[in-house]
Amino acid sequence: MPKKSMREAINEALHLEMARDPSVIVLGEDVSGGAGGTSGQRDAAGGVFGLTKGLLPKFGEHRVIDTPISESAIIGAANGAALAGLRPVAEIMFSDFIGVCFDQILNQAAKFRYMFNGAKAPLVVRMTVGAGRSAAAQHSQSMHALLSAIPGIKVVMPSNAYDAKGLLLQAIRDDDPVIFLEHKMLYNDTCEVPDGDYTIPFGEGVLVREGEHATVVATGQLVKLATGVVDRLAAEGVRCDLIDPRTTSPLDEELILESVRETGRLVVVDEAPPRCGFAADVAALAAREAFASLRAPVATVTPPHTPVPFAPELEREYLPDAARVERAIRSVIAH
Amino acid sequence: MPKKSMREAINEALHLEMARDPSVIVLGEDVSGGAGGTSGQRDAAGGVFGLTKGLLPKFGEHRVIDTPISESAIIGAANGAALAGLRPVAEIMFSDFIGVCFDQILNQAAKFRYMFNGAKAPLVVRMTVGAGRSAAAQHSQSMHALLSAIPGIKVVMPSNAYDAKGLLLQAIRDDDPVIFLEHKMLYNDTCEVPDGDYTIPFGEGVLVREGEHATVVATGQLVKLATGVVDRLAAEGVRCDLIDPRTTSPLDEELILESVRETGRLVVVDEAPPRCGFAADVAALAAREAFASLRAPVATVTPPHTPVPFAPELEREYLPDAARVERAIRSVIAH
Amino acid sequence: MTAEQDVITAPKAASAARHGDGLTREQLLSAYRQMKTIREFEERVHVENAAGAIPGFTHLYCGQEAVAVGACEHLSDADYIISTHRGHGHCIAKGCDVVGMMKEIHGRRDGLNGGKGGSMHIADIGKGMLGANGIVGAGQPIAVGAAIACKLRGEGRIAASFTGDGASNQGTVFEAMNMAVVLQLPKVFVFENNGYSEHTGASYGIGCEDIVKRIEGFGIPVWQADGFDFFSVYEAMGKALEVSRNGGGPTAIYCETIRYFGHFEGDPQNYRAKDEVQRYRAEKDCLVNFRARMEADGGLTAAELDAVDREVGALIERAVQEARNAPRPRAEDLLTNVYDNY
Amino acid sequence: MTAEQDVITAPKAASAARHGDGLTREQLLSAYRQMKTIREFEERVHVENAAGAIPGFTHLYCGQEAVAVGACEHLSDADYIISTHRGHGHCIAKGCDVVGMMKEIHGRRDGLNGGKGGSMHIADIGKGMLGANGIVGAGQPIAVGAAIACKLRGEGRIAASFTGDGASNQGTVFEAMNMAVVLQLPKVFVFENNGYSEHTGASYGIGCEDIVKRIEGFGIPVWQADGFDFFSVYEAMGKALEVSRNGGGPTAIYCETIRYFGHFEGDPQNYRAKDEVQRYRAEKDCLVNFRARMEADGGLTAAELDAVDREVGALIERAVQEARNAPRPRAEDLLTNVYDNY
Ligand SMILES: Cc1ncc(C[n+]2csc(CCOP(=O)(O)OP(=O)(O)O)c2C)c(N)n1
Ligand SMILES: Cc1ncc(C[n+]2csc(CCOP(=O)(O)OP(=O)(O)O)c2C)c(N)n1
Ligand SMILES: [Mg+2]
Ligand SMILES: [Mg+2]
Repeated sequence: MPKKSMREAINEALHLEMARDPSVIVLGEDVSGGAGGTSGQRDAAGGVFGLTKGLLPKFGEHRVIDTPISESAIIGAANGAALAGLRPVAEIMFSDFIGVCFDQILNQAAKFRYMFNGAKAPLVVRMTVGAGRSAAAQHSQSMHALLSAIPGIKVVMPSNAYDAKGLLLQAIRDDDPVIFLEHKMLYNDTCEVPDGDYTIPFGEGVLVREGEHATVVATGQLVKLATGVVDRLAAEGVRCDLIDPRTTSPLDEELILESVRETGRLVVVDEAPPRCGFAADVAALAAREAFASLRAPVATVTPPHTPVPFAPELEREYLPDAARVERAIRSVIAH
Repeated sequence: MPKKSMREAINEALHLEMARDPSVIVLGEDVSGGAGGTSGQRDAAGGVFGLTKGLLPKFGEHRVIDTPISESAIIGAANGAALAGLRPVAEIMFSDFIGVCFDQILNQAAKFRYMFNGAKAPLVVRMTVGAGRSAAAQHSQSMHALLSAIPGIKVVMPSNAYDAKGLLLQAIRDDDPVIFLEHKMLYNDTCEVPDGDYTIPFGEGVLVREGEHATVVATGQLVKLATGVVDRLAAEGVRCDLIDPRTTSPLDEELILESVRETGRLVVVDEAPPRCGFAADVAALAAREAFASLRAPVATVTPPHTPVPFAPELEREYLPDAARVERAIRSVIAH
Repeated sequence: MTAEQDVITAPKAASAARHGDGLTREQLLSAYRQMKTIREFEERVHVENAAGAIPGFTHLYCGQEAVAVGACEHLSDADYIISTHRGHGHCIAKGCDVVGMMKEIHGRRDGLNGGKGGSMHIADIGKGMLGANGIVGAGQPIAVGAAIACKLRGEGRIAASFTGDGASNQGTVFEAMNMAVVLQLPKVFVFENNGYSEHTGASYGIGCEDIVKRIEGFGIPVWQADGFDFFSVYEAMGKALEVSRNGGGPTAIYCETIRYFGHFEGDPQNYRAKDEVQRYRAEKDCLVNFRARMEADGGLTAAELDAVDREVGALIERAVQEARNAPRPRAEDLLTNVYDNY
Repeated sequence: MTAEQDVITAPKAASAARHGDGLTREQLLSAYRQMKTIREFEERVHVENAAGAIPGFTHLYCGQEAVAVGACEHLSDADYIISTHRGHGHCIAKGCDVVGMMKEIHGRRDGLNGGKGGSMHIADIGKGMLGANGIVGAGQPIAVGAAIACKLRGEGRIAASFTGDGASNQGTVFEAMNMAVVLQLPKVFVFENNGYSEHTGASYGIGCEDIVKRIEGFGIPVWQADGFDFFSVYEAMGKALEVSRNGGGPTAIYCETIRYFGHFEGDPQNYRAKDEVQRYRAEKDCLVNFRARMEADGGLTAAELDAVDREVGALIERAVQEARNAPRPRAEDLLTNVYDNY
């Protein structure tokens, strides 16, 4: 199978689905680029991270829509286009920017179906998440926890190129509003990705590694980190289940609970800040539903309750790292 | 001591602090009201819920500022005024509306101190929260969990008039940005409130009831609900600690943990939706830090993962009620 | 504007409106029926609300009927509109079922939104009615998206949004205007200045002297209309649609009008001169005007209009009776229509 | 605007700017020094960035110096400004310490923000510099608040915000303009059109034909200036300040300019004509212009200007050396300046 980067996999999914379904449109700032520029070249950017490259030349200006810097109008437009029967895929470069268009997610997209007697708003909002590039406090946040707290939207966070493609195709075909979170540290990561069409259902996590001693749940870029740690520990005989939920809303509670019921130990590794975060959510799940099986305190490995710092040394200190994950696993096993 | 409603207590705190500190200003939509109206009467509203009544006549237009419907500009202005040395108290009628000004909270207020080497932004944003008035999906949400997830802001949620006054005075004097959440179902609730000046420190919960069988943590309007249930159960010999954290960020983790370590049982009653919510946050805290003492699964009583419905029957079904709280307490005790 | 506005003035460029003549009898009857339906609906909701039959926050549209109807009589189910927190009038004008609406406002299970939306969230996507909206300024960007769909389909459909004087200061509305111009969308912005944003006069929140110039500054042509006169609004909307339906990009109409009731049901209206509403009701009422106009130019007879009144009266009475007797939602309804799977 | 803009045109109402004569030698030297400092700073950051010494995203201000300096030379530490993601120029013009800035951009512990802000978040509240800001359009409402403080104090201070062509379409900017008018605040909006918003031409995102009319539509008077000419900007800002400092409410200046580098460091600039920057550098450069002007009217001698160049060169060299050798943050710094207690 061909190896592709997550960037390529996402770009391919957009190409495939726009070709398959004429109701799919893409909109956002510089999704093509070059409009009004002096070179006369369009598709000059294809998204600031290149994810929408090549769409404009193929699908034209009516379906690949460059917008002004007006995120409320972008997500609002995606909402309206979705209510009117299209399947818009909007891009907000950085998930941090949901601050300026949050109403259109929180009070509009998430609530149409409920308030409007089953009305469908099948939109996708793609955005980057995560720290690791010294992009500082306003360009590095991980918003999946905050977004998963909102009933009515679905939240997808692929950890690799293969999942990204299948999940994005599902997201566009899904009849609910979906927030699709792309970790910037994963764009260049490659893995085998089939050329054709496939979807990955929401709410189905994947067991990345199997083991009986502890359950590790990790998301986004931290799946890679956790895999390394779990593999290292396996070499010395400490074997863990490693679960990548892939979608944080809906969450595959069954997969997590089944595993915890077997291992009796849970470590959650997540990049959202700790308070009311995704790690707390999974820890609470275990404390509510798998308490009888738990044989050790639940351990969570997250950043501290601080903004994301700029300096690389501080950012490394901020992010969960292999040492901390390993320590957490050892601590629950020592119990 | 005089009895006052929470509405009166908050109004009094605003009057007191504006009189004491000339750097305090109040701004928001209709905080006075009547500007540009045909009656010529100002202070025509004093806030749509009457919380800022009487401030304009006393402190004048430079300090009591009616604004257009422009919440980003309102919170932005509070941010800028705070950086420039004032102590603004902004009003956003419904916490649901933070959607339209979320950036000024998430990326600005919360991050100034960290990004700007210790810069102070001592603003307060007052807003109503909660369901119970059939105000439907866009006017009934409880935002404390989502806001507590943001490092850099403090989140206050008084459950009675006495606390409201002392916490608001603290909020205005506090050097950090504070979100002050007023539950609309509590405005008319009265209790004894001293006339003078007093503050309640942040991060200090209160033990509303004492008992050895279980720990109940409740917030906002649900403190009242939980008190009723706890008192009823006490009559039959089931005695609970009941904790009102008063501020959800910072959280009085010690008070909760100490109690759980003694009772071995935890029930969290909260109005935020369940995913990545405040109940999950407290449950996770116990599962991490008090696991050795826990003798039963943690129970959480929250609304379901749905928007807030309109019809009164559905809204009642949505909200935690006495029967569910009682069932949860009995379930952890039965273990 | 700093000075308080003179309450009863003709709009700056009121088209004296003797052009209604082009309408057929059926069109005239329909226009009157729609305005009358809104009026009766709202007056009745006012009464029912006072009687405690209606939960939640309710904002009434009485007085502004000519705007909703003048705009929507040009539209079909294939066109889209999006409304505001004060949505009943727009919903009725766009063809939403009045009985279903009344049931919804009463919080009933077979209400138009299943009892889960209520007054502030009435919608009927099939009718092209994309919802009343409790968030001021949220609708305009949504309408931009509907207009994108219209443009892509290329069938001459349009999307219209209603914007109050207060809402006109919300950033989202400005963004929507600019975006609609950039993308040259078939979108009509209907600005509806009813003099107040809650307890504050329109002239306070709108900082500039002339809101029409502010709109035009975005590159959007504006037609002004008398918001008390169906024909004036109808004519302005017609001109706007001629441009927007035919690839000319976004347009706007601007109407001054007044609301007869408080901002919400229960508002003491301290900001208002005591006799203000009374004067408007006496001198500018859109229904009275319409009747006078019909009498003057003979478009419809008083008997015909009286018949409509009776018909509408019966409809509203039936709506209330049905709403009262309609089943209330059941506990299990709480957990439906959240996602595709529950 | 639909047509692409003609790249090298004089601004519509460029004040031919022979009014700089009113400036003292010290003022002229200061203006030149500030522009030169920004230029050298940015050219050097460009080099350091390419060498891998600078973490994160960096947006350079080269080419636009006349705007920041023309505006800020009128201001004191008691006035406030707020900047954008492209903030270095505004920071320097407002008097931020250049060495501290260079350290900050290098992520050092004793950088102006303790190494926790970086290029996009440089601030110095004591200097009235309320921050570069990574969120497009966030600064304008914040400046409204600073202006509220200025008005309350009544000491003739003002707040100014810088807004790019791209940012000018953000809802928050429109809200801030209207709010400033409603409250009649001492606030100057500095609009800085450098031709591009990331990879998109300014004429695309600004839907209307004339952005100045759009601003004026809000009720804000606008003075246009040549963004390549310090004197032109200085004069426009002076006029705006005369109004805003004296209770006349908000004002704006509008400058067209160009950025010499890509949107961010690393931008391939496919949207740009190949020789565009080269032509601007040759024909319109603000430093070259300033020198020519001095030569023409004898305000300063070439030797004096050369001395400034050397002085600035040494300063920037020292800044880089100090930044390189400055201590990196320590692990415990992660947990400071979150709240008052940690
Ligand atoms: C974002 C937001 N801010 C504030 C409100 C509260 N609110 C509801 S209606 C209203 C006034 C709206 O005025 P206008 O747009 O003139 O409409 P009208 O009520 O006159 O129909 C306000 C401030 C809201 N619902 N949403
Ligand atoms: C809310 C928000 N949206 C988008 C971005 C990404 N972004 C950063 S700079 C920029 C372009 C800004 O253009 P302009 O205002 O003209 O400033 P310039 O870059 O030309 O200085 C964009 C879209 C952002 N930082 N914040
Ligand atoms: Mg109004
Ligand atoms: Mg620009």
